Amino acid sequence: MPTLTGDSVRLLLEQVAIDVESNKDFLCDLDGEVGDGDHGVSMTIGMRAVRRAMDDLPPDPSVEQAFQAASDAYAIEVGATIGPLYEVAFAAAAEACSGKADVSSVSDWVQIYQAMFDAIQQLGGAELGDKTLLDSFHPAIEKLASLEGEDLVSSLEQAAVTARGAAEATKDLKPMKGRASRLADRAVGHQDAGATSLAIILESVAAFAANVRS
Amino acid sequence: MPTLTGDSVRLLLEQVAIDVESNKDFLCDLDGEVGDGDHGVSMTIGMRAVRRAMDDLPPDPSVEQAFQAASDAYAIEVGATIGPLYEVAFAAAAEACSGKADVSSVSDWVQIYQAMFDAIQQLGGAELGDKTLLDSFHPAIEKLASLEGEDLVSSLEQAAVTARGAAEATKDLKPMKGRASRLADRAVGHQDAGATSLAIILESVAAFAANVRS
Amino acid sequence: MKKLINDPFDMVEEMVDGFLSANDDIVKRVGRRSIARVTSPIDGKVGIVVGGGSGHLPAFAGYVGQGMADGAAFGNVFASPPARPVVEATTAVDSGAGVLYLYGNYAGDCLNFDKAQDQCREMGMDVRTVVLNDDVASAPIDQADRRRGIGGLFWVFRITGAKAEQMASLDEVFEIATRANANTRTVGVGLTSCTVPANGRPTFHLEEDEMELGLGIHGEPGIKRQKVAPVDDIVEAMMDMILGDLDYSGSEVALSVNGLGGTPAEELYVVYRKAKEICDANGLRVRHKNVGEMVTALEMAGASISLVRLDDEMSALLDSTVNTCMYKKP
Amino acid sequence: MKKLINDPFDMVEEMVDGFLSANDDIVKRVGRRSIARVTSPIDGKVGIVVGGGSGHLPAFAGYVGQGMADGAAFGNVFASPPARPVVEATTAVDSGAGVLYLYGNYAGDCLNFDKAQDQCREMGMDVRTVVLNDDVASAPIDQADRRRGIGGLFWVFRITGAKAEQMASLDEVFEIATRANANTRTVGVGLTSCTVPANGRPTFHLEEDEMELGLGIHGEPGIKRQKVAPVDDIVEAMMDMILGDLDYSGSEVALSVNGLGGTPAEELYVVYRKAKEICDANGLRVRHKNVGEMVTALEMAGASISLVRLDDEMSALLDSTVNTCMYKKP
Ligand SMILES: Nc1ncnc2c1ncn2[C@@H]1O[C@H](COP(=O)(O)OP(=O)(O)O)[C@@H](O)[C@H]1O
Ligand SMILES: Nc1ncnc2c1ncn2[C@@H]1O[C@H](COP(=O)(O)OP(=O)(O)O)[C@@H](O)[C@H]1O
Ligand SMILES: [Mg+2]
Ligand SMILES: [Mg+2]
Ligand SMILES: [Mg+2]
Ligand SMILES: [Mg+2]
Repeated sequence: MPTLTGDSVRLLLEQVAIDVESNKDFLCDLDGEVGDGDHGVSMTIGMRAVRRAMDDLPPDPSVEQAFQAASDAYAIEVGATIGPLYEVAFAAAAEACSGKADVSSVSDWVQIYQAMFDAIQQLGGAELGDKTLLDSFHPAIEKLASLEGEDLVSSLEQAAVTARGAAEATKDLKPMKGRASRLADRAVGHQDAGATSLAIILESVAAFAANVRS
Repeated sequence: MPTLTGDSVRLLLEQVAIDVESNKDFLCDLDGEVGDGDHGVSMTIGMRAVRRAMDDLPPDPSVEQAFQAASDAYAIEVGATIGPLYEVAFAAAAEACSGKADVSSVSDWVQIYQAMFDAIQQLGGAELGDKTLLDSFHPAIEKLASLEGEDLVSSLEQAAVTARGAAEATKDLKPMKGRASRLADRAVGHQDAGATSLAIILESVAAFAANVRS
Repeated sequence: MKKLINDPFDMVEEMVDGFLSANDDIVKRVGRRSIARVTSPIDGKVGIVVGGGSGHLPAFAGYVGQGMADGAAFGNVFASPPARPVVEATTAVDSGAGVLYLYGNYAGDCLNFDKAQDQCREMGMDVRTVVLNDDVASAPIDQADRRRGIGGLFWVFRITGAKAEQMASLDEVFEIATRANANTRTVGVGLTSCTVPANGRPTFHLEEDEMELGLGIHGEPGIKRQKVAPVDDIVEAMMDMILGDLDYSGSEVALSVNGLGGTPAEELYVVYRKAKEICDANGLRVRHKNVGEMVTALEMAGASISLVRLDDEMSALLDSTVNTCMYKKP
Repeated sequence: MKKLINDPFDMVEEMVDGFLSANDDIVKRVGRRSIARVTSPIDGKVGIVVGGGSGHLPAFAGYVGQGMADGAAFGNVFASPPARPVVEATTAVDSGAGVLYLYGNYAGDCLNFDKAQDQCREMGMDVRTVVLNDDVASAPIDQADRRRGIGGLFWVFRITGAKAEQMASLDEVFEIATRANANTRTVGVGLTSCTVPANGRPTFHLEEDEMELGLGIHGEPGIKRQKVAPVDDIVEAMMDMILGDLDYSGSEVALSVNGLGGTPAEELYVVYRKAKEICDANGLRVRHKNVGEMVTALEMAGASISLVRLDDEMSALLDSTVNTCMYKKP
């Protein structure tokens, strides 16, 4: 069972940053089909700022500090829709970890993800089915919650697989929020960019955890 | 032997206009390689104006009137380098035909072409070898002059063939005048647009004369 | 992608540097991504703060100066600025008379400007907002609050800025912005995509004979893809949408033809010619006009037409002097 | 080719119609292809007539108005106007104080303007000409009379127009135009071709990774085709050519970055940033500046940099008010 201390979360977020940036062009292409083609760029700008923020953390940061620094990075550098959404999401993650020395159980991660989800939903006001990142996040959290008490690595992996499938399934949804909503029926058939980057992040978390164990 | 009255010259110029416009894109492409890509457009604008001018001629115009109307059309509509050059060329042709009821002998046409050539050279100041329309015109006139007294149709045809060959041979010349001159060596290998449209005009004259005979 | 840039991730930074350097007679820097008039805050004057993603110049920063805006916040390309630069600009322009935010209706801009507004109010500033939504094509009239803001922003900035320049109160400035926005309609058409520099590939693809009607200013697909047509037909379709959306009959109007970035001014004048003809035919008196680039989408080819139904006050305000970084009139 | 036009052979006509309609507060029609200020002829004022091919807006007609030109003649796209519209414009602006022609050095323009000058002189008007040749890349310095006129035209029009506005004599106006031209240098770079509407196909082809250094404003190939590079390197190469051609040391200068039509303003500011930095590093004091589209080549992507070595008189003239159709400054 990998124990993720604050310093591990720092490394984890650097890993996430690399995985997101590696998919910049793919995410832009998805956004370009129905949006304005910048989602990969916005996420890359945010994640580059996260990496700089991780560099600037004090030695042995707390889990809370690491997540809060990521929130601040998004707040300052990103803008767009996605900036405030991840800002509040990371801030909620920080709060959920307040006082915790490490995040090592499935229930720790359910708490983190759920806090992030709630913050995003509260700020953005989207409903499930609106073709947003909530649509890949929600089933992943449900999956993870169903695995409480089980092995962290395999649970995070199953949640990530669920997220990826759900992201792909956004193809069938008709968008109601954000830029793509203006396209209504024309957006059907296109996979949502934000749901996809969310799945990439969840996959990255799972892969990182897997590496810590070995 | 075809007798070209003023009214025939009116038709002849309409024929020339059609042949030039048919080659608009080809002439633009030639000009685009080393110039500004507009030669086919300028000649088409000029020749369309010539056709309108021919429509507006009084019944049974003189040869002089027909050529002068073409000169005026170029003067008013074309501009660019080529506008004033064809303006003075057609005006010189008109003057050369002053008082003539028809232009039917080889020597009539030598006179017309030579007057056009001289006017262009005087206004434009180019030398032979400068990669201009003079370089296809000059050998064609020499050829025609060498055929004085012979059959008009076959003589005009031979002059046109000479012009076409000479236009193609401008590929080897280094331009000294006009826009292309700025490119110096880069222009070598490209066929001059103005020399080519001149050859097209000479071919059109020959073809028209051939049709009148039959 | 060929652009006159260095690292695409440095482009906005370097653009802001160049913008400030080229316009230092009119604007000053107040943060990394925020500017204000050199004279800000102006005693007793309501401050107008505009902003949005980069890639739309002259919108938004280009309109800072006498007769339009007082401050602006720069976002990344096609991405709303975060709250911070908006707060910086607000702080820099607030003289105590209050500040009005004007920006186009996009989810990102609403989120970030609202957050800035909250923060500034907490600091004791009197801040209000009018969200602009002139784009007829982006939603039906009964869902006008979902419409986005495009080329007509220019007129609302201009009318509101002129009012604020007269030292009107925040209530008055808010009211005229609301009125100007309610009377402004725009329809756009796109012929080519644009390329977000840090993405590097065109946002979408149009065939050699296709255009997109109702296109926005971010390269988002429009409402209808169709074959290119003679511009007179295109303008007729655009004007039909505009005139069908608001009752302009018998009004004085302001008419603008906005280039999206890649379309030469020559073509914009051809568009203007037809749009003006249609106004004339409908008995609309064109009192104010503008042809050029007002709200662009990087290098996208295309144009938008905006029509404002004027009243006497708006019309008179448009006669005033304007001297911003990128729009000037003696 | 996708353009917002009707029949390409009608484009110039329709563009002129739209231009006149959109700018009827400043200019009036004096012939099918010629315009003058509504106030022309202005008593005692030397008239400035500019002109050239269409496709370069704001050049040339866009610069008619207070503080720049009095009249302009429109040619077909990329083709000098014939003599007639030049004569019409000359006649319309001549108040008896004489007229000065200003245009770029191209064979066609020289032929047609010279002919117009001859005709006007025969009619008794006092007409003189200064042919502009700021393009460093188009010929070596010892053959400067073969150099063409490009983006620097803007500054010469502006300085000369300001002088004429002060009711200077034809001799004085001629002298300052000559001086401004002699002190102006420009280098351009092109990233894409443009398409002459009535031709319908791009004038030339550049690969996805190629640019053309020293490109003119008609899509004529430049002096050197090379791989695209970071813009800072490109600007350095351009500034090297400019600074190597004229001794600017210690001078006050006017610096402009001109977009060729298809390049967004954001990129022009990135170019300006570096050009200004190089001026600073060389001890040149940038007193006047302009970033935007000044002399374009239809929708070509690219830019040019112009640098004017100013003296006190030129610098002061550039402070005056200007109110033309497409360039205004209070
Ligand atoms: N209200 C919302 N709630 C949750 N997610 C949203 C909301 N609006 C948009 N999104 C997500 O944001 C993504 C787009 O992000 P991005 O392209 O970075 O921002 P923008 O739309 O401002 O260009 C969408 O694919 C969607 O998943
Ligand atoms: N001085 C000159 N004398 C004769 N012909 C010339 C001269 N200058 C240019 N030309 C001819 O004109 C042609 C170009 O014409 P065109 O493209 O219509 O005008 P522009 O060069 O103004 O764009 C050249 O190909 C050349 O044959
Ligand atoms: Mg997006
Ligand atoms: Mg040519
Ligand atoms: Mg965006
Ligand atoms: Mg030409």
